[in-house]
Amino acid sequence: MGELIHLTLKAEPALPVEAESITPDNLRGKNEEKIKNLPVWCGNAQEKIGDYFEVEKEQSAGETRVVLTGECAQFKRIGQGMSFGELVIEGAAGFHTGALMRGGSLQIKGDAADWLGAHMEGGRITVAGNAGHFVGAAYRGKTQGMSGGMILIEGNAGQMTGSRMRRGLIAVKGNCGDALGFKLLAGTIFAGGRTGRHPGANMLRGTIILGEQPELLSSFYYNCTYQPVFWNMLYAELAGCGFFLLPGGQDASFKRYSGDALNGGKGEILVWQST
Amino acid sequence: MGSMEGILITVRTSKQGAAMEKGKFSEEYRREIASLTLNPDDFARLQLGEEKRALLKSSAGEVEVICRAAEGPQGIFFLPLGAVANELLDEETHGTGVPDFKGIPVRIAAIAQDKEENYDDHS
Amino acid sequence: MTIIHEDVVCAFCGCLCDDLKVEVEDNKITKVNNACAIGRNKLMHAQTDCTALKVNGREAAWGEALAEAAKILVKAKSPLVYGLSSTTSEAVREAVALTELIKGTVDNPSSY
Amino acid sequence: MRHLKRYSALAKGLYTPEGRKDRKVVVIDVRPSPTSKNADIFLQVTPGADFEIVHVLRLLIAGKRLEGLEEESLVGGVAFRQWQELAELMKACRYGVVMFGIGLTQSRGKDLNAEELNSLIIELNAFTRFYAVAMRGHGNVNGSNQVLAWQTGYPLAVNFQRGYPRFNPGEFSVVDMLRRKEADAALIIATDPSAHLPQSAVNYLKSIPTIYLEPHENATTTWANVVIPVAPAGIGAGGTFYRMDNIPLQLKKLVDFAVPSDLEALQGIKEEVLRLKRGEAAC
Amino acid sequence: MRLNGVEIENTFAEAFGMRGTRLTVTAINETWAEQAALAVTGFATSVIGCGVEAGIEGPSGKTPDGRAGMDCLFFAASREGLESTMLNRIGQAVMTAPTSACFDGGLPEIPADSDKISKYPIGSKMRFFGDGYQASKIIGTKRYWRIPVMDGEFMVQEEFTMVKAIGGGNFLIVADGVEAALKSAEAAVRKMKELRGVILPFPGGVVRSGSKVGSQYKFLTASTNVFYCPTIRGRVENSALNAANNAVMEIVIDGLTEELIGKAMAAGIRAAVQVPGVQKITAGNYGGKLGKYHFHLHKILAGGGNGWES
Amino acid sequence: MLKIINGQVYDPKNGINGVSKDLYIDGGRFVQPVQEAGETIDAGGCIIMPGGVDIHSHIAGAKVNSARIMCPEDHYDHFRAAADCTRSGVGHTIPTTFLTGYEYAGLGYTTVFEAAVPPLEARHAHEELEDTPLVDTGIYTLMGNNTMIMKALQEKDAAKRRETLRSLVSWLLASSKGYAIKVVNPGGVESWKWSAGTVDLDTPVQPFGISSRQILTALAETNEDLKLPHALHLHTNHLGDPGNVRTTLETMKTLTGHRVHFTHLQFHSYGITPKGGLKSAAPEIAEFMNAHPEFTCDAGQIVFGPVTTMTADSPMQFHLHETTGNKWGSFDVEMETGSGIVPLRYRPSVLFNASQWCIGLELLLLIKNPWQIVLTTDHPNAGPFTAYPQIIRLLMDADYRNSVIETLHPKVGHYTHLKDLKREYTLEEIAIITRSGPAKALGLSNKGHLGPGADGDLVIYQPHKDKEKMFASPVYVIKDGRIIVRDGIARQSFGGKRLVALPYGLKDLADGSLSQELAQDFADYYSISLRNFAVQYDYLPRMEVISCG
Repeated sequence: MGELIHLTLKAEPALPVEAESITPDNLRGKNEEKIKNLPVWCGNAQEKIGDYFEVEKEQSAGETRVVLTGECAQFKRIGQGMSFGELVIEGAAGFHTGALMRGGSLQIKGDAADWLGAHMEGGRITVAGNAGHFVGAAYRGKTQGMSGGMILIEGNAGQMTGSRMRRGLIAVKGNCGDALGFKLLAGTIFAGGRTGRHPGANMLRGTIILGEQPELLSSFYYNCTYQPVFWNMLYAELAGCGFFLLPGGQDASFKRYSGDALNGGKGEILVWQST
Repeated sequence: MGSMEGILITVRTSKQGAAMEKGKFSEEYRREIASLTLNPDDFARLQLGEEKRALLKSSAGEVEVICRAAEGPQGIFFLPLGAVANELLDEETHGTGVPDFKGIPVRIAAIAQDKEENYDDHS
Repeated sequence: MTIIHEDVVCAFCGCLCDDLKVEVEDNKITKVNNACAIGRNKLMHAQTDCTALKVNGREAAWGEALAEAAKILVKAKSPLVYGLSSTTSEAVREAVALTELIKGTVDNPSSY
Repeated sequence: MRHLKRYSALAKGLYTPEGRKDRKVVVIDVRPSPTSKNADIFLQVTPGADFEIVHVLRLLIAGKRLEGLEEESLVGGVAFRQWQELAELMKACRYGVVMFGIGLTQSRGKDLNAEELNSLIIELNAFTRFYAVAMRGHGNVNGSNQVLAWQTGYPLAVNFQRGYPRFNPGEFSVVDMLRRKEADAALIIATDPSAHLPQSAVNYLKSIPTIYLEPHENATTTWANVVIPVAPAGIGAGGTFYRMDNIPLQLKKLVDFAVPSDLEALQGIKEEVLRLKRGEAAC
Repeated sequence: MRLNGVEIENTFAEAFGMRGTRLTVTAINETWAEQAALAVTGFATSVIGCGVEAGIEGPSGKTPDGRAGMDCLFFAASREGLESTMLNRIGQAVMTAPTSACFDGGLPEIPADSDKISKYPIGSKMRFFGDGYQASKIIGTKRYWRIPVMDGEFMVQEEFTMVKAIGGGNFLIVADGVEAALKSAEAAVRKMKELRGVILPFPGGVVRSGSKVGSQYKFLTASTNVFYCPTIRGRVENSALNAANNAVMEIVIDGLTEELIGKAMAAGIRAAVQVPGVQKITAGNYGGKLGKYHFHLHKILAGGGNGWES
Repeated sequence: MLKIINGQVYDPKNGINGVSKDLYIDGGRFVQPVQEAGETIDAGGCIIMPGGVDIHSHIAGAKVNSARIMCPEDHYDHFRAAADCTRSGVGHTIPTTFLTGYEYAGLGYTTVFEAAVPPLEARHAHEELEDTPLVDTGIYTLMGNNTMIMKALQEKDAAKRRETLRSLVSWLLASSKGYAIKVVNPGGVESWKWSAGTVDLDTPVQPFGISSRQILTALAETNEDLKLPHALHLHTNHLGDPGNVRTTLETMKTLTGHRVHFTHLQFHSYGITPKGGLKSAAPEIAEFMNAHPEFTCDAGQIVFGPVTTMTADSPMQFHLHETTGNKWGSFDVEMETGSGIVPLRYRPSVLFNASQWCIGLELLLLIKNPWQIVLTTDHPNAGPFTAYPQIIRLLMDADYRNSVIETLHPKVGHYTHLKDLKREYTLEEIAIITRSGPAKALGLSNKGHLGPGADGDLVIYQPHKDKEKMFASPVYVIKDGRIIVRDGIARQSFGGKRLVALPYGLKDLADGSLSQELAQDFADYYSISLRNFAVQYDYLPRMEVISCG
């Protein structure tokens, strides 16, 4: 027997609110009163979920499902560390949403701010709008960012998308900012649109797939144009999630570059060839 | 009256620093932070009036500057960091904390004579 | 009476040239040697253009300013303490202690 | 401004008795300057290419092939051949120092440009001794970093809202806090925001209660809610400053000011805050 | 009992535990997928001489890479045996085939939490052929290895699934002559091939050299099944044939589960008895001493039209 | 006036070994029993020891702070919020200053020495120590690669040379407000600045052609001439290199008869296998130490887990960066020394690390006289000081020790001897290696014991079978007669004393000066003015000057 928990935003707060208490893990099995009393932080004041949200709960089939209604751009850290269940944010989401996430599904119907899915370990995040900077990246000083799971973004993403990622998949249908996949350790990043400066700089391993030809650093060596078999699989995998990559689908050809030569050159950048 | 597009770089100048220490309301400081340095060819192309005043516009705002020519690359303009340059800066830091202080796309246009007069009226 | 300070450290920039010679006459800096133009100006003009103690635009007393400052900071949920690029580390230490006390955010111009 | 004479290009050292003659000076800048005119080599680059330039130098130092570059290809507006020469020069020198200014971190690429430069310096040390020094503008901005680091663990952008230090430039840094309107009061010490920050950030500051500790009249003193005049450090108040290379020096008070030092003003505010908090606790 | 007038002997087929696995071999088109499948399943009739028994199940429904593919099943006597033979076969017969890729075909027939299922490494061992240029890629939850080859990349899954399966299900068709016996066997094979999860490892699905345990030669552990050889019927004591029986064909079945083998045998027998000239259906066993699995012909046929539904 | 009654007292210096004894503190010091009433703590059933003394730790100054800036990842998951009387802090291996003070106090340590400070950056170290509460502190002044010292050593006339060194070292100590002479890889750091490779004892080092052996013998002699309270504090050449036992023993032979403290000796007790691998040479080193009571040492015991290595030994740090690929910071302190920083992690499954771990414990178990060896982790190089209780358990409990050996790389037994050692430390011996011994080695007559006149620092422990638990959470920690920790929580926070040595021959700390020739060198080659060099008294508001002689 599962639960369906509705959190309805009363009014957008003027200052950001840190709400890492909002995860299916944490709300499961609690009654409305208990949920309302869970702590959130607004600036230096410890407050409660109930100060910002109406809480309604009903029994349902399936896993725990938490639905937030309202523009939550001022709410940081929602879904941080969640490990199961479903968390749906009907509007925008603030910083660090889904950071350190370990499992389950997190859906954002609006835009997501910076550090979406930072250090994520598992599960799936989908964003209907745009995402900010440092999607799936590593916090400063840490050498490994996202280490598993999947982040799917319908819109654009900012700078340093997937930087220092260790494992997992980030797919952005739109454009990405500078330093996409900076110091990528492994894993897969897809960007369908334009990308900013020096994608893949200092990458060690892993794959960056681009829909448009970028200007590459001279530490990326052109190899050949071909149809990688794994692309078909990736395409099918994401199509299975309702996320369709480039037109032309599975039959796409790519230019393959190896790099970054400064870090062993084991990584690859694949650039889609439209014809 | 000429106009052109270019890249703005905000800088710190020793003259600005010295003037600043005399007071930020001093004429010297106020004039220095509104002084745009540009390449002599660009300078000529702008066909500036006697006061050498021009309007500088970025996506964030627009300001009046006083132009002076100096050796340097074409299409790149230099303006000391201060209250004038600040009007042209966007707050976006791309998550780094640092706004784009350098390399801002701008459009510069010489200020027409009548506008200069208006300016004088106001000041 | 003239006092000559030798090996004065210039506080203007990160070079901290420490060989300045500063002459002070009746508590007024009258001469600066060895400094660069900015450093010299900083010292020569340090005692001019001083600002007044003001609360909401009008001149006020020290105690009133402190009370108003404290009131603002205690009331704030997200106070920002910022600057600290041209003051002593002793003052920075105190600023951090204050920030901790009011549970605020502290930053300096090196973030941009 | 006395950097060249006292510390770098011209200074005579134990191992460089001839000063300038014993050194090779290379200037990389977007336009000529008095410094570049006195350099042995001046490379006039196009703005915003810092990362690519350093990356190319790293590849050259590492002896890697550079895709698509020939002698006359331009990298950052300068012929590749010249970068090759520079790389050789750096590798062959006995002791090298890169002095970089905020131009590096305020241009496109920002902190990554500095990270890339660090990588270059580290890699050069496989061949010779090489260091990088960040040229710090304000007198004690390094001291501010140092104190924050030993008290909070982080040099800047530190948030205490949860009772302990947290760090995240881009989130807790001043421009971002103001841009996203995340501060509801400000205390500004020894810095003029009106001279440094984007105008819209200044405009937001104007909309929240602001306390300002500053010796001199400036644009900010005209609007701050509380203006506390203070004695300028190193002139009217003594204390410690950290040079850009981490050498701390004690500054002496030279003249008396009728106003307190920053330290005293902050102590005063802290006492008052404590009194208010105790009052709160008593209620 | 009798089926279509043919006697079904009241006996059982004796089968053994084996390890089974399924590959999905894909390529740019059906031709090359089939070429790869033929090669990888080639010369794999009996564990006795080949180390593995294999067969092509047929075209894959949906392949991981969306290309044309063939599913193949392999059965070996032990975990180690299967692992080493698969490594050899995929390396020599799939990787070498133009445009091919090789995936774990999965075992949907077995509940995922069954303790009969285990994983074994393939890609993680084959990757070394890439001489340091290999790369892995995780898609979904699975890891694949990409080995550079002359036409692009050979992609092979890191781990494959194996199951404790069954080999040696069988039945024998006793007929009045070679023609009837073969026709009958062909009919059975056609029917049985419609089923997934089982293979008939012998040529065309039929074996004419049935064997028995032991030999009069010390160096041989198995020898021809003298009891069913018509040409020496007169000389062999206890021959299983009578004077009217002139030819026997055997169909051997390996399958992922007992149920699948039973089903396949029933379907095969029902088809076999339709051919005129078939005199008897029987099965091979060793008195129940050697194999763990016993498929009683009457029992598997008793389930009505479909055989194994009882 | 504070009275602690009924405790079982371990005060090795005064020959008290587990005897029930009442203690009296007045005016911050232990006093003779008195009648007058005051606060009384009943320590019945508990064990009492003097406050701990850390003889070698890196807790303050330029390189520690640079490491804090370099490694924010060290801090994120280790934090402490501000409380009524305590400041907040972060950091695991490189905690912030306040946290450093609270954590030391929490373990019952009341005195800590920062082990490597270049004179030019001494002001920084003192500023940080001002923010390190609840512990008395001091700094060691780096001299082993100082250009002026090397120049002074060029003097051919032995008497003149000796005199120049006396005044130069006095001046360096007094200027930096240091407590002891610290030598790190003598000559090696300067050599590295020239990209000239590693140095052995007799390698002439640029620019003056002076060798490590010359630097060492001269400074050991000067140390005695100045009657400094502590021995020459020495980090020998070739730290961390397999086979360095040759250099260490040669250094020991060279300095035989002098008072020398060999620091983090574990890193210097390495034999070498025919293939160039690491094996333990702890028995040889221990044998030498056992025969030379004039030497003391500290362990530098490895702790598995993350560490941040930092040392003035810049060449060694560069080597570490090259072998690990971890991030690296390096600093050149003009005219004086250098330093380097590399974060890393010691793993029990790595043979080299496992052997290092064994070698440290072997030294602790093979050096017979506990007064000659001090428990340290060379914090944060070999491990954080917060691991001291764990190491105490390893020393006191052989079964536990053997159970940990089982978890190490299986081949560690081929290269080390630890599993053959049966010795278990007694509580008295622990008291010696953690407080009384270091206090004695440091020449601190008011520290490390509970006799009348000693500083009123003591720790009350609840006995526990698990010695790690016992030493990790004292019931009371008392400093200067004030209860600073009760049940693991800091009850008050105040600054400790700064311990400074006044070299023999100086009237006061301002008395020293440079010779005219060296003053000219200073003016020519230092980037600051001589007048701005010496650390002003403002930085040591609670200074305690230890006079020598």
